Amino acid sequence: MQRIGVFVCWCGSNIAATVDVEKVSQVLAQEPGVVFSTNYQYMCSQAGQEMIQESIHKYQLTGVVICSCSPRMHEATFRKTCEKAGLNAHMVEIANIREQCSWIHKDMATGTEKAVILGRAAIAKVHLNAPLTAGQSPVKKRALVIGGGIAGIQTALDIADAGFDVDIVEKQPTIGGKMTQIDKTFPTLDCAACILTPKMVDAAQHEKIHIYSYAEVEKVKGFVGNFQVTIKKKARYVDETKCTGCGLCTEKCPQKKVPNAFNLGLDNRRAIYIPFAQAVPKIATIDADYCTMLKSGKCGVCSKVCTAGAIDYKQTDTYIEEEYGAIVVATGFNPIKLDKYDEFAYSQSPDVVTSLEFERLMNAAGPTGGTLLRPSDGAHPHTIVFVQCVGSRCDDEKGKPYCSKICCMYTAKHAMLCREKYPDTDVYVFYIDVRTPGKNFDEFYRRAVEEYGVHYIKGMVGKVVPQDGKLKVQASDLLGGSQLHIEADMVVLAAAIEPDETARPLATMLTASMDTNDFFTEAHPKLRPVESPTAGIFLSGACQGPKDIPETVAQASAAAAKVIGLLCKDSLTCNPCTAQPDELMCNGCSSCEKVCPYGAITYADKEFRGPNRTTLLRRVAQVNPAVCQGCGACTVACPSGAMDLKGFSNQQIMAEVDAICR
Amino acid sequence: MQKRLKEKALELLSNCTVTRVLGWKTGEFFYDLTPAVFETAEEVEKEFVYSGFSGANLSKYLIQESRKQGKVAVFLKPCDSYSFQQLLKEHRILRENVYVVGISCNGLLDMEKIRAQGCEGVTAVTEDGDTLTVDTLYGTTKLSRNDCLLERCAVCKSKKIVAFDELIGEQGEELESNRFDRVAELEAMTPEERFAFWREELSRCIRCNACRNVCPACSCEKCVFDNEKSGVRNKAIADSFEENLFHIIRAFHVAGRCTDCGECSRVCPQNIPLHLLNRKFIKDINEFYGVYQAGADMDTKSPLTDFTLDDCEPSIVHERGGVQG
Amino acid sequence: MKRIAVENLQSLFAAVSAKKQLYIPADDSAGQAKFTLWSEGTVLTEKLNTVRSAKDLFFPQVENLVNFKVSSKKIEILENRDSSEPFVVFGVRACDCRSFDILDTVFLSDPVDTYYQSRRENGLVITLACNRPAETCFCGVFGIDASDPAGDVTCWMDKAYLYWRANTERGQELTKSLSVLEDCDESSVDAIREASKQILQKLPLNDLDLTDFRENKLLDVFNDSAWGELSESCLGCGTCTFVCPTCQCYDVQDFDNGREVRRFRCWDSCMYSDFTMMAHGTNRPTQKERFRQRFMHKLVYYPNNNNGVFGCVGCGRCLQKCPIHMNIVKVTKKLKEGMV
Amino acid sequence: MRQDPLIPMLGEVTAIRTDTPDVKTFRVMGVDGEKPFVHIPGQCAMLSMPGVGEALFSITSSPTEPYLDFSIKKCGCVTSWLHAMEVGQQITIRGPYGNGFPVDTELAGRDLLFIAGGIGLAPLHSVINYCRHYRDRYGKIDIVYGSRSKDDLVDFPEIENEWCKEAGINVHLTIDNPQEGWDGHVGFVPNFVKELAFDTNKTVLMCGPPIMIKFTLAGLLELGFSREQVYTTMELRMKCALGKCGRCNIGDKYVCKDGPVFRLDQLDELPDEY
Amino acid sequence: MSVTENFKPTIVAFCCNWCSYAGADLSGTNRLQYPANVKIIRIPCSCRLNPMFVLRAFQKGADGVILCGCHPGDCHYTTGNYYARRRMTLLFSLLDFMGIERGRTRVEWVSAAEGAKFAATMNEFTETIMKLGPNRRLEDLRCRKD
Repeated sequence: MQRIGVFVCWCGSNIAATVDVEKVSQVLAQEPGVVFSTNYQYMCSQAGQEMIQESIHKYQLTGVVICSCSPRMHEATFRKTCEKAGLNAHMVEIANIREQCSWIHKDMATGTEKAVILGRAAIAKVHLNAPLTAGQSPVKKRALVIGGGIAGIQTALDIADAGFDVDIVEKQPTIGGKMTQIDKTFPTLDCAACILTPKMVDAAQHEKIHIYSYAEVEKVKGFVGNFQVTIKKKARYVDETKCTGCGLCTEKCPQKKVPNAFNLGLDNRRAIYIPFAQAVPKIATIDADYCTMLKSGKCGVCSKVCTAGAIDYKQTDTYIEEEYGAIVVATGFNPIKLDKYDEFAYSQSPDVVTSLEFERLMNAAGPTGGTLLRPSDGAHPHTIVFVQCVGSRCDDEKGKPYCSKICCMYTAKHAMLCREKYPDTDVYVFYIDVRTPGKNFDEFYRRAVEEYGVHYIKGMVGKVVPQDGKLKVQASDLLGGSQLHIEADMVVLAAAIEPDETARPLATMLTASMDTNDFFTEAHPKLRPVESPTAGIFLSGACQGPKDIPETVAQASAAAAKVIGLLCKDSLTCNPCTAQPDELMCNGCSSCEKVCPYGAITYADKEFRGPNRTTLLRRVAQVNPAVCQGCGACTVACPSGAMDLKGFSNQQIMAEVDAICR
Repeated sequence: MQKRLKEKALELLSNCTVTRVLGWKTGEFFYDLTPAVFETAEEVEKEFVYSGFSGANLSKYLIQESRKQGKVAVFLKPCDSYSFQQLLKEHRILRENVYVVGISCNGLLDMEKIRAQGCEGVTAVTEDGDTLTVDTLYGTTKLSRNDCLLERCAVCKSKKIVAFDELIGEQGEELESNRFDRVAELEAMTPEERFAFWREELSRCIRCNACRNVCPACSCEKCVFDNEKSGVRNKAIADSFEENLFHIIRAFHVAGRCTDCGECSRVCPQNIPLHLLNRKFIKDINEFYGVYQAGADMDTKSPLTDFTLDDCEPSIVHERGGVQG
Repeated sequence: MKRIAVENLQSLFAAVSAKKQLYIPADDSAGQAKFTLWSEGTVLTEKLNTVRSAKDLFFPQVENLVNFKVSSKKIEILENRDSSEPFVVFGVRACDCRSFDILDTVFLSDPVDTYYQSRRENGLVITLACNRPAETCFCGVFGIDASDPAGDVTCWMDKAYLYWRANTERGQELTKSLSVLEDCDESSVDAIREASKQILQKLPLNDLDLTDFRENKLLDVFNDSAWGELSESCLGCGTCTFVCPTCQCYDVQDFDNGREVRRFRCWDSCMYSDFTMMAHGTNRPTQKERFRQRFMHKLVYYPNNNNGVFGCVGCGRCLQKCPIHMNIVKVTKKLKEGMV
Repeated sequence: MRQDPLIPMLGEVTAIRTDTPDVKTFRVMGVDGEKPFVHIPGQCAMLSMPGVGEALFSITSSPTEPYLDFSIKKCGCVTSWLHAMEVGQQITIRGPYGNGFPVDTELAGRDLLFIAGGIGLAPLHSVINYCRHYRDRYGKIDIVYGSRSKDDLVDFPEIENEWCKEAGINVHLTIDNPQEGWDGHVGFVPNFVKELAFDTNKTVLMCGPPIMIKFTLAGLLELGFSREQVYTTMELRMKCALGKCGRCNIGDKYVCKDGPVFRLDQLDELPDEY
Repeated sequence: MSVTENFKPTIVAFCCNWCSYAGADLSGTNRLQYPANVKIIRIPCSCRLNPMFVLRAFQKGADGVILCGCHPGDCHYTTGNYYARRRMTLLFSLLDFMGIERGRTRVEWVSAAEGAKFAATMNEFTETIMKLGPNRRLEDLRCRKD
């Protein structure tokens, strides 16, 4: 029989307002095994924790039940507290009487009754708790960064600077990501390439960083400290070790009609290409969808012109297996597709462009060489209408429910740049709200309005109709209370951003959770924003939620700091709540082995004592506690109940059931 | 058949292929055969019997027998061979210590069914094609053989012997079986009717554990219901709930592993149609996850240790229609 | 002696039932006979005997003993005895009727089991002579006359009449209160008995002779080498023990519903692997020892303690129901082979 | 209501003494403060905690004492529970059960040799103190008691301070292995008994682990004792303790009713199934 | 369907630690109400739910049992909920086959972000159980609170 102490927390008035904490501690004092029961204002406070520790000594407690907030909040805190007082951390159970009781019930009687029942369940469980000690597992001192945008680069650089090996896996032929496509950056208006490309070069030259460009993560096994990752290097038909990046092939290639993805299809490139001049690595890649040699076996021009002999039409996808201690997800974002937004005539007129396309049209390295020209006729636009929140903050199926966060600022930037470069243009911005929380952001926006004379109109654009080379924009001015009709030369749509499409399958591989919008979920929204709930998986940049460059870089460095913290350790404390087979009951049937997602279960032939001094050789399951993550799939697959889960044993769960149903 | 089996047993013993033969042993009457291990030719000559009453599935005995010294020969009927292979798949039988003689089968007889047709004090049964001549203390009756088959034989799913070293008789085929008809009939009832049906059936349970102990899938080293530590040990039928619990959990534990050998129903002293619970699982598995026959091969994953990304949701049970009870 | 026309049986049952609860063997949904609480429409089975023996009515499979309420350090003992009311059981066969004598020696010997005792006192046994015994019957081996069973009342039946003879005071009392019965001559059943005896003599197991078991030493029987072979295919289920009219081993268990602890007793089987399990093991580790215990008990231990009376009544249930058809007849015959 | 023998009475644990790391001695009184019942040395009682289980234990205290003591070794479910409880806990008790030692008949006037190993002292303890109480009814008393170590000797203070000091009682203690602070005999009980070479006119009461009994008995026979002179007590799985539940039989004898005390010549006639 | 007056159902909700337990916490954080009849038991993963626990809950007096886990594909342990899905589908189907009311058992996938869904599910489930009334078909009479 355990000697159990019960500690009921008021959580200020968070619990005490709807739960009679005094009564709860009194009633629970009557439960079998409870030798001490009390309540206190803030159990998690220094004083509260000391009270628990003193009680452990004074009453020789063997088990502790804390009725407080969610165990997701303070379980670790209280476990540490008790451990310091000499009690095993796993002799502590939390009854969640805040999130799952006081906060959802308004009536004191109801709340109190439920709190008592939850407390009883915790007491019933503690009765069956056993001290658990965690094992240790080694940490592979190498990190993987998935995604080579600014987030990935920054994370990789920071980790590498701390002295750890980092691999970057980038699906494009070059690292750099979205930022390479951007012209200027808000609110400083410095050139994106000027600040990004040096970092790309740093990454490429860093002795601790290895870049797998044009590559994807194929398979992930293992767990924190010990991930085994298979990386697929897609065939680029160019030998990376030989290509000098001279670019001759990209000039000589006869296949000229390939939409240039880097410029979002606003112009064409060759079938063999280097995405842009500062690409890292600067290696040509053959676009297999367009290369006539690969498609029909006729051509071979690039091969002929390449003096380095780097062209290899027979190249195939190759697979690399590597072990990592930590994985950083930096898969970034994309603007949403606008094919569902017919009202803005995006697919009808080339002069209706997305902001990112507009970015390319303004960029000196873009299709127009930096001169703003209408895509339809190359004419200089005089009236430009910017539409905000296209697909953001949307209730319907077409768009996204969230705010894309960066559009207000880049639209202000675009509007400002237009007016600066081409003062003769009329610039209208239709917005729902202008959101500018950020250092120097609001000032930036006000400059656009006040200094640059951008027409900011609170209202919605209802329709854009291409007519006679113009775009007729119908809109409402909510403040003016009028309908507006504007004849525009260009319409720029601030498309919502969404996570990259590779994120979802990647999340499945990593067993990292995602929200309904496919953004990766952080371990805690406030306190652990750069970690995934899955140990060893970290989040960097827009894959976790919309963010601008400074935020992205900040998060990237934060993620790096977390990774460094992990890789600094020689070994990790394993999850002590692992599966454990009772060999005497094990049938050796392999059911558990088949459902284990970690391959933690193996079999051994062992000798057992049979009746009448005989020995029996039997096949029995063995669990590797360093690999077992404690999901419990095996415990249910096991027909004889030989497999049980420490910390969540059959008996413990049933005791909770019994206590609740009592 | 009896003669061929006996000869085979003698041959295997005399040429030292095996040291023991697992078969059926003669009883007091013509029908009360007991599974037995024969070690000598003399025993085989004297006591080995194969007849329409050799219903007992011998595969489960191999868990113990295959771990003893020397090789053991076993006679397996088609449905027994499924149980055997399933046990092999679960590493319960050491294959190298077993010599399997597969025997073709044309259905086995059920003494309970013969008695139920009004035959009291039965002293002999002679088979003549489709007719059975039943001699009793009170006279002689003729019965149709089909009416006296074990339930599992009346709805035979397969005449194929899936694992063997040697065959006696013809290899058979998997059959189109109407074994799910009764399950479907129950499914078509209202929940109230189904509840009443099972209450009536299970209330007869005396928790003798015969179903469990005969079941080749219930071969746990220690059953959860016998295990004090499991927290669900239950020995008595102290409440109707415990009857339900025992049979639900037993069916669940063998789901995906039960080959539908029908032994549970054959041995139930209270004639509870326990096979219906297992068959319900098999029918559901077939419908939800694709046709699966436990023991049919060595490789296919059992449906409960497998999944697909687009498996149906549990709510399918609610959605399948029918009136809510 | 009394009688009643077979077509009026229901009115007899109704009349008995009006006074006390009445159990008669009736068919269950699986078509097997079972002692069933009679109510309008319950029909007497055609089957020779019930699957579960009549012991159920006196020693039910599960019964509540007592409740406890436990709170911190205090325990309260609460009455939770299943009430026992007067009842009549009709249609008990000679074998089952004899089994009561055997159960009595166990339960009514000091210290008396009051649960059993009150049911015995409350239960009035009406036996029914066997007309069509089965091939598995061997009650004759134990000196039981199936054509003239004991009980408070003995009945015989032919196609036309049920004949009724009160044997005890209680039986007579009941008889007096039943106006549906009409008087008849004692000799009315002679023909039935004679026909029945003819069959009984022909039963294939009649020749079973158990005298060797009385003459051989306990240890010799115990150490017989045949036990291993006999028990090798035993499944270790409890079918034989649960259908047996004389098996009376029980277990006492506690059930905690969270508010109180209910102590109940239930049948147990010496065939079960955990029957004698203790913290450090069991003294009957394999099925051989458990199997041997059951038959030694019936054939040697019980007779040793009870003037040579065997703990078997030859009802034949285990012969019919054992999943692997191992039974007391096979055991005795095999053991006799090794006896001198 | 007729009180059934299966229905226990309430008792309260009034004292708990820790004897060894895994043995505690519990004093059980009726809730009225009286001794629950009178017993014969060697008899047992069923102790139970509702919901945990019921188990049979030898009564350690002498009938001459106004209380019931039970020395209990922690080994299973019920015993673990008992070991975890505190003074003031109510439990249930029923008994006394079994035949007990024939203290007033066959043992009367005899020289007695008690041989105990480990927790096996528990049933003999009752007899020893009974004999001490009626000292004039018995001849010489020798006690051989052994355990794994000094710390495993049950109730060592009483042995040391009372038994050892009493005239006419010879206590021979031994432990399995040498230990600091132990100047007594070291070695196993069977050898010790042989070394002590007792007169064969004694009646032997023996209790301990089966292996000890087996070898000690061999030694005694070697010394010239006959099996009729040796008594031992048995322990098997029990549920009812009334000779009805059918569990604890050795052959045709029920340990709970016909035992637990058997003379060795009686045991010889029973199957070796214990 | 008759509703017993003053029927206070007991509902046991097994929630996986990673998604649904967090979802339940979120509904608390957002002060979304659901009936106090619902008591949550935390399990590491939906695949930890042994059918035995479901039956145990009914035995001891639960009127409804619901399992909440991560959405398929989001399992913290990759595959746990897929196994849970099959197991529960088959278990529920068998219970239905035995005439136990379908509404008494349910599986719902609730992510850590779906506090609102958690509360809504519990409200709905409690309502269903209220309509079904006390569990009488899978109860243990010895546990009935009368």
